Amino acid sequence: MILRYRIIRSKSKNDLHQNKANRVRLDFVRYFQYVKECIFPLSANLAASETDSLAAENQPALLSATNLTCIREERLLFDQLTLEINAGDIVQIEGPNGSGKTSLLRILAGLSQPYNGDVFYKNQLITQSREEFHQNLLYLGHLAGVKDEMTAQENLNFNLTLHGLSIHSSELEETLTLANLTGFEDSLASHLSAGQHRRIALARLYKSTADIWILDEPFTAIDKQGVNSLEQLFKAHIKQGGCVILTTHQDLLTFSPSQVKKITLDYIGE
Amino acid sequence: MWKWLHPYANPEVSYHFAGKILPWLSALAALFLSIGLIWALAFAPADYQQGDSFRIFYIHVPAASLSMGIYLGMAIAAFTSLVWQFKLADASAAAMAPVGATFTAIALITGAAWGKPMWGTWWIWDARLTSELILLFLYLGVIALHNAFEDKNLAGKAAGILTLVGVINLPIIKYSVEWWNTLHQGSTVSKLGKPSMSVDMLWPFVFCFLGFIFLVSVFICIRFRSEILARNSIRPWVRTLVSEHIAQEKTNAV
Amino acid sequence: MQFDSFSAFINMGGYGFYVWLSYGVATALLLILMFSSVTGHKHVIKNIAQRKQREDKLRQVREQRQKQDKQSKSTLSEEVTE
Amino acid sequence: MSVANLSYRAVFALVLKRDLTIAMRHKDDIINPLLFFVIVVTLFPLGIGPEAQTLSRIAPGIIWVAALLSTLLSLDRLFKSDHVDGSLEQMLLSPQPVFILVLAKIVAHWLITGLPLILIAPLLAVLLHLNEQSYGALILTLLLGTPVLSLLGAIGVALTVGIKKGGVLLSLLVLPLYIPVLIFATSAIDTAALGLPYSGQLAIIAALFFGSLTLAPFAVGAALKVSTN
Repeated sequence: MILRYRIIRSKSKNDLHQNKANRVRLDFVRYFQYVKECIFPLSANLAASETDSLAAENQPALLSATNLTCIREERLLFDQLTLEINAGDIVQIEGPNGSGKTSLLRILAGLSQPYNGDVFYKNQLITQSREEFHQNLLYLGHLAGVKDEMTAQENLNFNLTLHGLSIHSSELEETLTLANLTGFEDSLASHLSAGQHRRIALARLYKSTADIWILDEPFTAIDKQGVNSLEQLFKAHIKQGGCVILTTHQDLLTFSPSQVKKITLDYIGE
Repeated sequence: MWKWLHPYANPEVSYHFAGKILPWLSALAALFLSIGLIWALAFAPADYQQGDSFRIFYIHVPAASLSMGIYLGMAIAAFTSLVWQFKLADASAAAMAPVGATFTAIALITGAAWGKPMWGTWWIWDARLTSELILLFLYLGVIALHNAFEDKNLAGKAAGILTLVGVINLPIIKYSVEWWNTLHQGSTVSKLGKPSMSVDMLWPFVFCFLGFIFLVSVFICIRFRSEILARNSIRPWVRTLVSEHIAQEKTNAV
Repeated sequence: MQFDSFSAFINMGGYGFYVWLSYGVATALLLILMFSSVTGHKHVIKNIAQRKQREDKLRQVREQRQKQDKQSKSTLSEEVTE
Repeated sequence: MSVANLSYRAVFALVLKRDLTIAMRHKDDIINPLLFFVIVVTLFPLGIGPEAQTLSRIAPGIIWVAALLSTLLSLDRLFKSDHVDGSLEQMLLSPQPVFILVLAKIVAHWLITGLPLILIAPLLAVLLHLNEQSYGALILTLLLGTPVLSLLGAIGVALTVGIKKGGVLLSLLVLPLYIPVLIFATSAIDTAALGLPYSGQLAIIAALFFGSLTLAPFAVGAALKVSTN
């Protein structure tokens, strides 16, 4: 794992050097060829995933961004970032603290406006197709969006209904059971722990019909078992043609490294 | 239709353009103001009713109308920036706010100083003075909002929304204050009304007014330039400009 | 000239205090605005210069780190070939 | 489970119900501004003197200024807690129109703070010896005027919700915008005390109400997008 991480890092560093425009690109084909040459000269597994990603290119990318530039407090976080995320991708955004991971996720979700550049959902500007995009987007930020004054069940119900999913109370309880919140359905969120707070927010994932999941540090305060079941959930979501974009400081354990695409943000001002 | 505007939408071009017209504007402001003010103070005839106190008129009225005009300009800039995402408009709105606030303050203070000999009291809840006071509050709100945000772009957007809300409210406030004033003051007629001016009073007024307009443009140009620099601080052209500037200062110091 | 003498000019027909107060305050406020605008401009330039210095320093640190990374990478690839 | 496009009314009801539920579980948010209103009003007779004539002369002004201040005090909770725990982001990211969400929140705020104020105002009017003919005008102006306060105030809160010390700034932004309501409302009450018709002033307040009802939610939506940026 560490080995792979380093090589990808230096690869993207090379890119930074070669390309004055400083594109951190997600050029999957080139990326896989590089990895192939470096470590796995003959790997059937990789070849298969390569054709997968090639096939996906025929469809419009689920989420794409062109020339994103982000400035925060007069600091340039990234410049001319172009990326393309297809159905079936799981993308991990990494970089040191303050490198703009959260900013990138917020821009992709349409919460923040970039200084420059555009974000597209299926080749349509997200600002123009706001309603359709938001129907197909699930974003969970640092803050869970869980009200202390409401019970777990009320919170989940509100969050789902607001996003256009009507659900029966029996199903609500089922979902909360899936999220390992059995017995806490009717307790106020203020009485629950940080991890349980997070679980209430994450419970939405089990019922989500959105294609795009954007998750900012979803595993914070979640126990090992919870992380595992979340990863299973991601797998199922990807299989159904969705995509997951996330930041996390731990590596995804149940995914083989080749499945996870990485974007490294590590910009140094010119 | 807007193609001719395109080069000025570039911050670098506008920065240098503002720098180029700055000396001309300053010269014009100095010329018009010196002629206008000397004429107003020494040569214009005294008003037959108000005597020489009328000479306050030559700064009070330009300041008052400019304070409203600048707010309107700010609102137009805010509108263009919010609707067309025109970043330079933000910078110009930010440049205008303190200038407008200063002119509002001048209008208020000169109004009070004019009111004392006329009404016998420094402050009277006259409709015009009251709405000028509220205008000052609106300006201070915009400035405070600008300062409250760390990020200049966000500050510009937030202040832009507030400016637009303010500009919709301003006529309502003005109308309500006038209405309130007539209701409570009954027969007291505002004495700050414009008297019928003779020609030898009008000319110095015109000179003063034009001079103040040029002066306002000078202020806005200076502040606009610093706003552009602050908003584009990561751009290479700003970097080279700044390092040249610093180098020049060092040689000057030596 | 409306006034016979300089003292009459200062006196302004009895309204001298108010007239000169208005003109004085207006001039003072405009001077303050001018001062703040000009120093504001200089302040912005100084700030940018400072930030530039800080970023230069940061870049140096990063470049050093990158060099170290390269070294460790070459040792790593040796390990792989082994 | 089904994916359904909620009707605007359903979205409105959903958010309104949520905000009211939260308020009911946090009763001090309702009671504190109300207590503030009562205390400010009772301070005036202590400061000015108990003469009935003076008090009844200034009663409309006192009640209205106290109403402005207590609205201002309660405004902070309109978006602040939602911003702090991230549910504001989630609302902005929902496929529902921001206009409806914002309007529902403002209506909830008015029901929580404006309505109790109107209910308690006649009681305070008694303490201030308000002219008997003015009670109708007092209630009507409060009924039409306090929603305007909530609507205009929401713009200010939306602009300052992301700022750490937004409370003081809020009053600077919002109070000048409240002036027309204050002027017309107090004048309506004064006119009523003279036994004259005050429908003119009421019509103007109603115009302010409908104007801000249609325009303010848009401004609030835009401001929230800036604040959550």
